[in-house]
Amino acid sequence: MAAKTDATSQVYVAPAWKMTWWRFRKHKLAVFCLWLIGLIALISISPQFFATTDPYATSARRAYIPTQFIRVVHDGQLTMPFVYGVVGERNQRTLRMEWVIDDEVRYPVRFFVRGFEYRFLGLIPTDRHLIGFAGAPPGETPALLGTDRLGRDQWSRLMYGTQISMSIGLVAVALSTLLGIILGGISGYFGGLTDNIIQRIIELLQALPPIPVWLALSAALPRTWPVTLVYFAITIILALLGWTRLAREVRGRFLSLREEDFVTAARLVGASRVRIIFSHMVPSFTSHIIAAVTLAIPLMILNETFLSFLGLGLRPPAISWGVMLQEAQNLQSVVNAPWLLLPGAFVIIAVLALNILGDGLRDAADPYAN
Amino acid sequence: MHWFILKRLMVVPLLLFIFSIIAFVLIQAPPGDYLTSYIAELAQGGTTITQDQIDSLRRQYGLDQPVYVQYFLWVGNLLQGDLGYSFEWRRSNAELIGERLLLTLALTTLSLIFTWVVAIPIGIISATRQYSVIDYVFTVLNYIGLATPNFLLALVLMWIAFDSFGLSVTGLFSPEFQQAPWSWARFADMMGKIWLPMIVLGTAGTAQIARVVRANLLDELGKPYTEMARAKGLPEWKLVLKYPTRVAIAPVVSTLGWYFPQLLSGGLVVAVVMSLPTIGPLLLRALVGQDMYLAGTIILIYCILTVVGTLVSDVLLALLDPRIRMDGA
Amino acid sequence: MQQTPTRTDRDPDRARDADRTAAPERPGEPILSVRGLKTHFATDEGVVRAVDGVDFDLHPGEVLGIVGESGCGKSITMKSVMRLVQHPGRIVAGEIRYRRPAGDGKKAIDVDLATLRPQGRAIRRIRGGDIALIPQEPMASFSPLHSIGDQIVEAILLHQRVGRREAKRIAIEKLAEVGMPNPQQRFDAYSWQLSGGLRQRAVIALALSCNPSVLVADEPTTAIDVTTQAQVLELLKDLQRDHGSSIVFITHDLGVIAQLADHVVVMYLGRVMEQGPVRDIFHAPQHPYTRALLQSVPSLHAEPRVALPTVSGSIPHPLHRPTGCPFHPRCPDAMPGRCDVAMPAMASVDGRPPVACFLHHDQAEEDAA
Amino acid sequence: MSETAPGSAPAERTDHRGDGDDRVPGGPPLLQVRNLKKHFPITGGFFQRVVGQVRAVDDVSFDVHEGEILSLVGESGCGKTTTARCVLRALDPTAGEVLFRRADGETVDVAKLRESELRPLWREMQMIFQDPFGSLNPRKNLLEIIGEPLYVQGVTSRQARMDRVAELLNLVGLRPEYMHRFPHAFSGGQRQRVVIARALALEPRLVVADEAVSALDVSVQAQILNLLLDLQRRLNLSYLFVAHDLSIVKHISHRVAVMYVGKIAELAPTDDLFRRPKHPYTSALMKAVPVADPDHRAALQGLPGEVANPADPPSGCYFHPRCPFAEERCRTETPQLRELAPGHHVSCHRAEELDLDGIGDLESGGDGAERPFGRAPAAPASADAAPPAEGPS
Repeated sequence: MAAKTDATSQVYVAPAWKMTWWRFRKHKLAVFCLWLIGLIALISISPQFFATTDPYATSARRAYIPTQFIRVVHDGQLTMPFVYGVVGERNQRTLRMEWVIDDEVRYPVRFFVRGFEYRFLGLIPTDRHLIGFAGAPPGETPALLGTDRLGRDQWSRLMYGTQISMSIGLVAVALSTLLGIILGGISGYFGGLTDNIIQRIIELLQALPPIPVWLALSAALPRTWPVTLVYFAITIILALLGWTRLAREVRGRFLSLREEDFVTAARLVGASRVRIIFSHMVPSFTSHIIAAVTLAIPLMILNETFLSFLGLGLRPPAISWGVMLQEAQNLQSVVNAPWLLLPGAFVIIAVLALNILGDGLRDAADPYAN
Repeated sequence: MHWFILKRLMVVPLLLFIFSIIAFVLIQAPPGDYLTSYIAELAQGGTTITQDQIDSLRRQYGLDQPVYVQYFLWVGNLLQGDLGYSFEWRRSNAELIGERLLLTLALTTLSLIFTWVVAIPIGIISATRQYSVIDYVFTVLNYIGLATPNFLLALVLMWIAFDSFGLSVTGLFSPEFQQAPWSWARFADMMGKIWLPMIVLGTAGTAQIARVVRANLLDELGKPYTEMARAKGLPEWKLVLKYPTRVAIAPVVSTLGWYFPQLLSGGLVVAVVMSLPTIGPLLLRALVGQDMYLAGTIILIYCILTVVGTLVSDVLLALLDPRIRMDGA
Repeated sequence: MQQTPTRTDRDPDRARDADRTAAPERPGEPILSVRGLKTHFATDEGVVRAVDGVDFDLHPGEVLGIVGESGCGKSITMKSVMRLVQHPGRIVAGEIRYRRPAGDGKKAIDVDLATLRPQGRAIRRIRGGDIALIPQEPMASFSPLHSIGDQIVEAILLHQRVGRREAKRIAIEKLAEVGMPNPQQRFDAYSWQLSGGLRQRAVIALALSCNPSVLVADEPTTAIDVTTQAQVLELLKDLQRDHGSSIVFITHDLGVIAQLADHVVVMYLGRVMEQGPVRDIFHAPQHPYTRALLQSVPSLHAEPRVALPTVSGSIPHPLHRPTGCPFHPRCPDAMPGRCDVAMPAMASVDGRPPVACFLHHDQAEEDAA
Repeated sequence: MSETAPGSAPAERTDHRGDGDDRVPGGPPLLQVRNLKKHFPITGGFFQRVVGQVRAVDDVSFDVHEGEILSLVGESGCGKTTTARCVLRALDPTAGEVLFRRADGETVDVAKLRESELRPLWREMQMIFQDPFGSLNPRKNLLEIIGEPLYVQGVTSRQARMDRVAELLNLVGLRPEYMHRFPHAFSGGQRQRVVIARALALEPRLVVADEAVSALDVSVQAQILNLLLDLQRRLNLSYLFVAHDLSIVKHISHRVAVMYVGKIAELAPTDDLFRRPKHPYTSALMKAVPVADPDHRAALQGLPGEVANPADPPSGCYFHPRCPFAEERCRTETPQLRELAPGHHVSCHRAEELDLDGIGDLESGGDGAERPFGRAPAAPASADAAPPAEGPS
């Protein structure tokens, strides 16, 4: 009985974020996805640490090596994790390299090993990597996810691609959010003519077919631009058409909140406009905005993937998920090297996790609903 | 009803005007103009061209005029049915776009129908059996459908078809019908191939729309009129289909406004992967090759199709919902 | 069950009300009798015992008023009777016996509604045909996409062997009967084209369309203005007089109960506190809760600006039900060690209407869990 | 100034008038509303042009005196809530004057002030809302909610705010240690107490209560009514009390204004109005209230027709289509609100000639034995003894 009253009185004094968190916590899958996104974010922060080898290093000799799985069973015996070696044989008829597993050679998996040098978080010079393979000759690091046409290690490329794809999604959404909140907020709070104009602009932008317009905009980027400039240009292009939905959301919240009695009450005790907006209205919809933003990120990731896949987004040597998938652009390459589709699986997982997380946040966003 | 549609129709010319400007700006945006790249291309091919010839070409296309004159020249030609000429293909744009447009529309419409036919029952089943196993299965499938880029789905399906059945499922026609004139045999051949791109294209939308139907229906199932229908003694399936479903589907029809352009856009990527003879790959090629009038025309066509899609959805919505129909009457 | 002498000395009002006669004989066999009805909702936070052991009878031609404040389970009780309780709600115990003699071309029925499948054919025959609902929100009770005529005809076609043309005739007749002006034109109208009062009339026409023997009116006038409410109440009175149908009238408004009901059931937190003829409930209430309810409503006839007698506290959260008698934490006469431990049974003393209170008798319920 | 604990004030101000005092407080009016209008535009057509006006409040005038409870009563859509909100400038009126006599004796026109000029004025006039759920920000605890008026009006010390909030919670019957709890911890009735505490934080002189008890359960409603009356006496507050329930209005007010479609139909001292209504609508309203006594069943009478549409009101007297006494003049001529007897204002052409039923006529025996349990019979008429209140001129 005492424990029960304790718990209830805890609920009585729980601020909004705590209530939201308690509600979110009930959605087990969303919590799992939160962890997953956390891991992906970790990779994005320091892909070098997760990479096993230099993702840019090409080696014509090592083209199209299939995935080399980490195994724990050898000769029917449970052992420490290891990877089999591979040997390439040129097929005499097709003249293609065919890689077969050499179960004589075993490379045990080691953690926190030394490898190529890099700066952790761009600051601290180090050569530690999460995983490595004991005994693998230099330049012959086992390819966990296989290699591509140029013999580049897909696993390491994927880690690097994660950084760019996630950050493009994040930056584009951040830009859209900024635009959306400012314009939606102006629209919703002031109403009238301003609102009318902004609403018409939004309707117009929403009536545009997105992909053709994105394609045209990206095609207009000069070919001579360096990778970083293209990166930012693509981000801005994505954000340019992406803010409308958020703006509508913010505007809708503002409009409905403006009519709430507690906002009127705040005005009637003499609270200033700034105080009403930032102390009463904004906190009431931040969780909704966070949810909306979480749901917008996967869309941006997918869009970047589209553009890069079609060759109009990021271009090599930049590495993104879309750029990697470009390698798998036609049936022929997929049939010959199905592992080239693996970055796609990564896209699906990331988008899936973000969507579920966003839905969980949205459901928890208003802890006072019932 | 007439009032309502008239109101919508009034906006269309204004929208098209703005879209034509946007399309024109887009084709003017790249540095240089198509003539420069054309000349460069000709030079590469070994053909030399004199300054006089260049000037006469410039005059012909009004490139020596101010930008707004060029715009009106372009729009004027478009209004007269002259879609311009493609340098890259050495054919008139109208000729290039013609059949591809038809195929684009066919594919988009079929995908739309596929989406609705699949998504609406899924939404209804999920909502009426909320928290059941089947609801969870559909929910999981929906999430995956939403997360899968359709070009990836296309690649995977093509790979499976090839790997397991030895089928090469690219294109819309078998080789013998590729250039053939329309005939029943050619139509049958197309229908035998169009289903795969249709499924690929419709999948993401199916997931989205099934979610919308489910959420709307769940809202409506809690409404007093549903309970009232139940209190009348109507069988459950009958009342669900007659009342809440009709209310829940009305917003789905209005999603046509954004779903149709999404399908058109998505079709572009799928078409590239599956080598479909639609306007999508043509646009991509035109953009890459800076064949700008062709690109501009296609973008404008996309815009027009989008507007038409929105208009159709408005009319359907008015037919479904008497409140909209009688608005302003 | 323990049987101890009644405690008349504890009741100060006993003497004054001694001359009040016992409950008048209620006509005939009950058409509906509910015994030990329990409807629980299994939510994530716990089990909400919305209806927790309710007994009452409805006799032919009688208006039974169920009165109580929000969350007392009055609506859920009648939804349970009509088997309209949706997931996660479930009838966990009790009997709902519905008996109807043959008549109106219908066969006699004697069935325990609680045992029927909630979506089955048997209950669907009774629902709408024999027991009809007049819902709380007339605005939302018609589908906005279908005309009201269409929705009334649908009910008629379900329960009567008539053609569409005849059904339309009946529907228009019913609309006229409830005082709908221009019933011919209103037949094709949509609910949102009608005013609140007309919508309520249309809902009543729908409920009456199959000549039900029991009408369940679930707070039918809460959403409408007082002048319109008076019209609707008059209409219900007239209909009841003309057709002799039985009405269960659910409301929180004591005035409406006093005006309309023959017999009253007072509910609090899913339990019946007291029930009896309307004059006994209003003039000689036995349960402290009934008394508190009656006293706390300001009257047009009472002295202005005096402090109203009140009950302390507020209705507990459905998940934090008090033990024992649910009213004991707010009851001015609560007996520590008794009321907070056991739930008093519904018992009748000295021929007076039954009441669930230890002030009047000592009978406790066996499963006070 | 607010730093000095104003909680000591109530004791000094306590007015020991007897319960059920029927006198209407006199003295100079605290609030004078003159020809108040609030029209909401209806937009439509191609370009969302204004195609009509909903005349929510259409030329309303009344006074509220110091220490008085004036009720605005009427059915939904009669403009009572809009009127109340215009008085506080929660809404901007379309036309008219809202004259408020400030504590320093100066009279200002609230309708014309700018937002910055209104802020200091809101210390003296406050609002209690209908919905105790919507009017409290769920993201703030009671200290923040009740402390907000103190903070924005200059009480910057957190300790001072905490002391004052504790005092206010005591005043409205809540435990001071609740101040760290959030609204979700409270029931509807408790929330309404919090709303009242917030309204009283700045020691206002006028409180606008907009359907303050309508959303509450019957047993809680009585608690809040008692609290409102008690506070009114202790703090000498004036209430503009908006309600639709005639019994509550009868119970709480000194004077009552009955509104119909944006206009005042009748305004009179409570007892006068209920015993001798002069407007057919007032009488009809009373007859429609179901009496909580099964022995008075014949009394209930509906009013034919529907409330007029304020966007398209009928000609002449807005009530004429439903009025059993309507004659030709009522269809063409709009009646003006006029003073029929001292303090009794009515806008009906036939007010003099009609003999309408009040609640006195509804009682049959009146012997008190037939009254519902535990209820005292109505107080004897004393309206004639009441000093005439000043009405709108």
